[in-house]
Amino acid sequence: MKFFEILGKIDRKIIFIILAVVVIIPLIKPFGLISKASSRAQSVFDAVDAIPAGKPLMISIDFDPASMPELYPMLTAILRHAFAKDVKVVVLGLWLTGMGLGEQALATVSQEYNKEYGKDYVFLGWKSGILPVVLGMGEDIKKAYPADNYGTPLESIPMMQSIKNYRDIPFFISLSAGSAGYETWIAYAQSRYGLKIGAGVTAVSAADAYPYLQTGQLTGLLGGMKGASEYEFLVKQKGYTNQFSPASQAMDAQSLGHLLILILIVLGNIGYFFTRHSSRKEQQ
Amino acid sequence: MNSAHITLAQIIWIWIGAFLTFCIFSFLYKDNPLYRFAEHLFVGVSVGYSISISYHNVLYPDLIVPLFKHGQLLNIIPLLFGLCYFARFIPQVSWLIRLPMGLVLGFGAGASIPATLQASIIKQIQGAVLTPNIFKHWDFFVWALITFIGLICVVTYFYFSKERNKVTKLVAEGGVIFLMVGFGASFGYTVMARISLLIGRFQFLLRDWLHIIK
Amino acid sequence: MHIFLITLMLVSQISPPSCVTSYDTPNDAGNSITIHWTLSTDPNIAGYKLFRTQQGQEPEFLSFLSPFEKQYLDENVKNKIPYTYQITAFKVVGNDTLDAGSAVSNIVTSSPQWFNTKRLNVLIGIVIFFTLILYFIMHARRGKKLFIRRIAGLDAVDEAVGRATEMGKPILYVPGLSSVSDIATIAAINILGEVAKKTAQYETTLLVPNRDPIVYTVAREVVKEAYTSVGRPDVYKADNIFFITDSQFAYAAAVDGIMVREKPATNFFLGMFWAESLILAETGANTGAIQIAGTDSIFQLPFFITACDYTLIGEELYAASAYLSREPLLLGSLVGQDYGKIVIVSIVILATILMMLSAKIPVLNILKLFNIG
Amino acid sequence: MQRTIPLALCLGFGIFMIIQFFIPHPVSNAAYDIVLKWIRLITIFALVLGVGSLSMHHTTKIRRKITGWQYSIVTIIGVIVTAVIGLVGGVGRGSGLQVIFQNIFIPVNATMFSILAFYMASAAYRAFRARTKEATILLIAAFIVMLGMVPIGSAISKRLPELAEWILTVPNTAAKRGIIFGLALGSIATSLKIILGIERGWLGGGRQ
Repeated sequence: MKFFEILGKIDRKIIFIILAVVVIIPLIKPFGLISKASSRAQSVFDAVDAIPAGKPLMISIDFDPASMPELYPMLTAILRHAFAKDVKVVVLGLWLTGMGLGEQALATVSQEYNKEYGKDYVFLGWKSGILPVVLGMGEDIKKAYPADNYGTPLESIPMMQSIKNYRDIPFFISLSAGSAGYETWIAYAQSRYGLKIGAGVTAVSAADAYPYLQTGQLTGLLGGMKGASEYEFLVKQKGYTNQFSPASQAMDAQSLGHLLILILIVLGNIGYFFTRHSSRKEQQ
Repeated sequence: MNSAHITLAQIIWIWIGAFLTFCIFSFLYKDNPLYRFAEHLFVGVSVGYSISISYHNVLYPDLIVPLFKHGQLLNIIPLLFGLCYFARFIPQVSWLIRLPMGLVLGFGAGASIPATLQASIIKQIQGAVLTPNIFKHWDFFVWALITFIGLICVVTYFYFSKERNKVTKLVAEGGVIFLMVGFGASFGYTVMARISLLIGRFQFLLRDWLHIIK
Repeated sequence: MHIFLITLMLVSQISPPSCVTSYDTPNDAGNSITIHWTLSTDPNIAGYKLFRTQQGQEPEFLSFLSPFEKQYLDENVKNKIPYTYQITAFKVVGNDTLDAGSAVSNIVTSSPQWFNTKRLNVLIGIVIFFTLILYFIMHARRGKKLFIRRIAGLDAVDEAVGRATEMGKPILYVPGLSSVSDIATIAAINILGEVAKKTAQYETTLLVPNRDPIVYTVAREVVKEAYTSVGRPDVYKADNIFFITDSQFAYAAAVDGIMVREKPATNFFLGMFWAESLILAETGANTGAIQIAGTDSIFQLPFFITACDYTLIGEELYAASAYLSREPLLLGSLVGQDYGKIVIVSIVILATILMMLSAKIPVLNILKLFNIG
Repeated sequence: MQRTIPLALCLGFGIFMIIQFFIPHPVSNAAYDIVLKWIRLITIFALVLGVGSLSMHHTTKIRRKITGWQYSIVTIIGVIVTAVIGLVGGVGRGSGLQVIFQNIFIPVNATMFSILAFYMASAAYRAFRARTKEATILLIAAFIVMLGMVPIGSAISKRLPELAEWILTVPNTAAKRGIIFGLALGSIATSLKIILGIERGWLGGGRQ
């Protein structure tokens, strides 16, 4: 009984330190648990794979650095997949503060595959108002985005000649950390213009996306860092890249972290039941 | 990253990033000046960043160029509405801000009604309806039936305009179970999210800053 | 000679595509015609060539198509002008290309439409839900009574206030971290008024820390009004309703500090919360307070449910606030939405029954018209 | 006039957007194109509100020397320096703005939310209790998902990931769909009230 009372008094800061240690050790000394791809990640991968030659994949950056560890690895893995398969890529975003991440990812990955701006990929950047952008591109992308992120008129970008609106986009992925995110694209771009949508979401909102999977409104789902590691796994398995894959590297630490939280909850509850039990006895 | 190509400037910047990371971590000890400094710096930088992106991505290419370089005079109308936002800071005419607000709110509300109905109600009803396909395999059937019953229970739980009788009480209690399992799933996933974010920062510190891991 | 004969046989075998039909593409803005055909029975054809003839002019080549395509969308037509289409199967034999043309299609003209029939179901939905919501709002505004059941959470609120009184300790009330434009904040303020009435009667201290300056002013008014309405303006202390900071985590840290110092008997966390919910609820649980939470943020609900003693889940928060405030607008739309739920569940059940029957009775495929199933 | 015109604009644009949804005719499309463009240009000015109130808040703090005014200087300098570098140097690859973004914005923003992992761990131990039947069910489901979703789960048992998957696709889908219906109806009701001017909190002066 005393044991649990002592346990109950453990300082917050000691738990902080334990968590830090549990997460850092497997990063330095990985023990190599294998992460397999779920059917939902496979669906996203297959949909990107099935994009016909010459047609573009569109990716929307609907997140900011606050969820970078979860969604940024998805962005780079998807870009690597597309570039390796010579799929053209159009990148844009609904979150202003995510634009720097798009820039960073495109700069890094396009170099790995020697891709040329304007011919193999385009970065449209950010526009105000969210709905006018999502709806407007269904009519004409060049009206919603008269110019790209760097101020070049879309009309003078070779790749954009054959892309008018969503009908020319066989697959679209929203990497989303909240609102505006994949739900915005489903509600406006899909219901009005029939855009085929896949999503990569933060783990926080992954469970909420399931109803959309069942109805087919979402074609595939990458949930959190685990989802990112699954995509990295698929891209590596096909030999598309041998670059650093941060999400896969993190999976051991992730596993241990979960285990720690679980143990803490169980310990806390055991203590809770014992103390509650004994205090009831005292009252009687 | 190939360490041979890292310039001195890059090293300094990485150290700044690491310093700011520790400033924020220091909040775990308690709220303190280092945390406050980093937080206030962040607020400032994010506003400055927004100003720059807004100007280069929207204001210049979509308003200034068409209006002043190509003389598309119709753009004056949205410009005037937009300028009304400044009225917020001029008490005599502060009501003018309601003009763009009314317009944007009305637009948003009008656009959202059919969209919500189609994406969140009609499509979800279609997903909820059981079809003869469920008889193809026993587990299809059982799971589909559970999902179907669960949905009805949950909706009953959130029904307020009648007193609960014995039946609806039972159904609503079933709804609570489904809700709790659903929230449990979110809970599990949220644990994952939080730990991922921490790992992300440790990866930065151990890899980019200290080069301990590859 | 033999080769020549075989070639001849092959040529004679090439069969043209048949049943070429064309029609104005429905539900669009015009300038578009859809063409359908039945594939050639010849398995060896290399593809199709599509021709369009504007009436009174020469046929015009449109496009090469793969041997498996059965449909083409011609978006380069003018409205109100009659066209016909013809499709030719072709294959390559030796150095020659052999063609077999279909019959000419029906005459077709393109035109824009004024109503998108595919969206009829959305229109019906809008009419139903608008009627329900407006009817009940009007109903409530005319002063007619609308019934909402008292949700169990409100008993927990009473109990929690009582406990604080018994213990002679303060009550902490956090009205969320969002602005007044959030429905959850409005609900939280409505409930705050009710809690304040009770604390006024029992002379219990009520602490309300705020993050939003406007919510702060509104909260102060509401509490003051509550104290006056029960005839105890003398017990009202303006300093107990205060503004802390608009920084999310600094606010959480400050409220944590209050909980540790003042050790409130009861904590209310009602309104809109973000990631800081965890920090607040944890400290509260540790100081041994009874905690009542309520939010419509589905991301924070799991934490509140496990760390608090009672949690108002999503719409329950609105229902509690409407029940207490009896405000027609809140009541009306809540009841209207309730009826909306009945409509949704009825459609789900009815459509399921019809779908099951339609497996046997094909007439019920009429359901497809409404895109159900 | 100060209330009627904004309400009329709200009503007009709201109804237009609803009706336009059903009309594919070019006339409606042309109007729709113009509306989209205008909204895009108008909303960019909403930034004025944020920047304006932020700088007013901090300059008042500095002028009146309210506690913590020194930090306000940091914010103001942050705004000015970043905005000048961004406006002059552009947003392109390798620009000064991008350097600031990568080395100041990212570390602070990402770290702020990563500290929640620590609070999660401490709350796991000290606050997440199976105090009721409901909380117990929630925690059990959470355990299964937590383990089933990471590699260690399949190392413990092959069944665990399947069970987690089942929870997500069956009971979770039912619960979340119920919530989606509620949210959707709520949002339709709110939108309708805004368009019709029944809900006019946005006009200022508190509610109604």
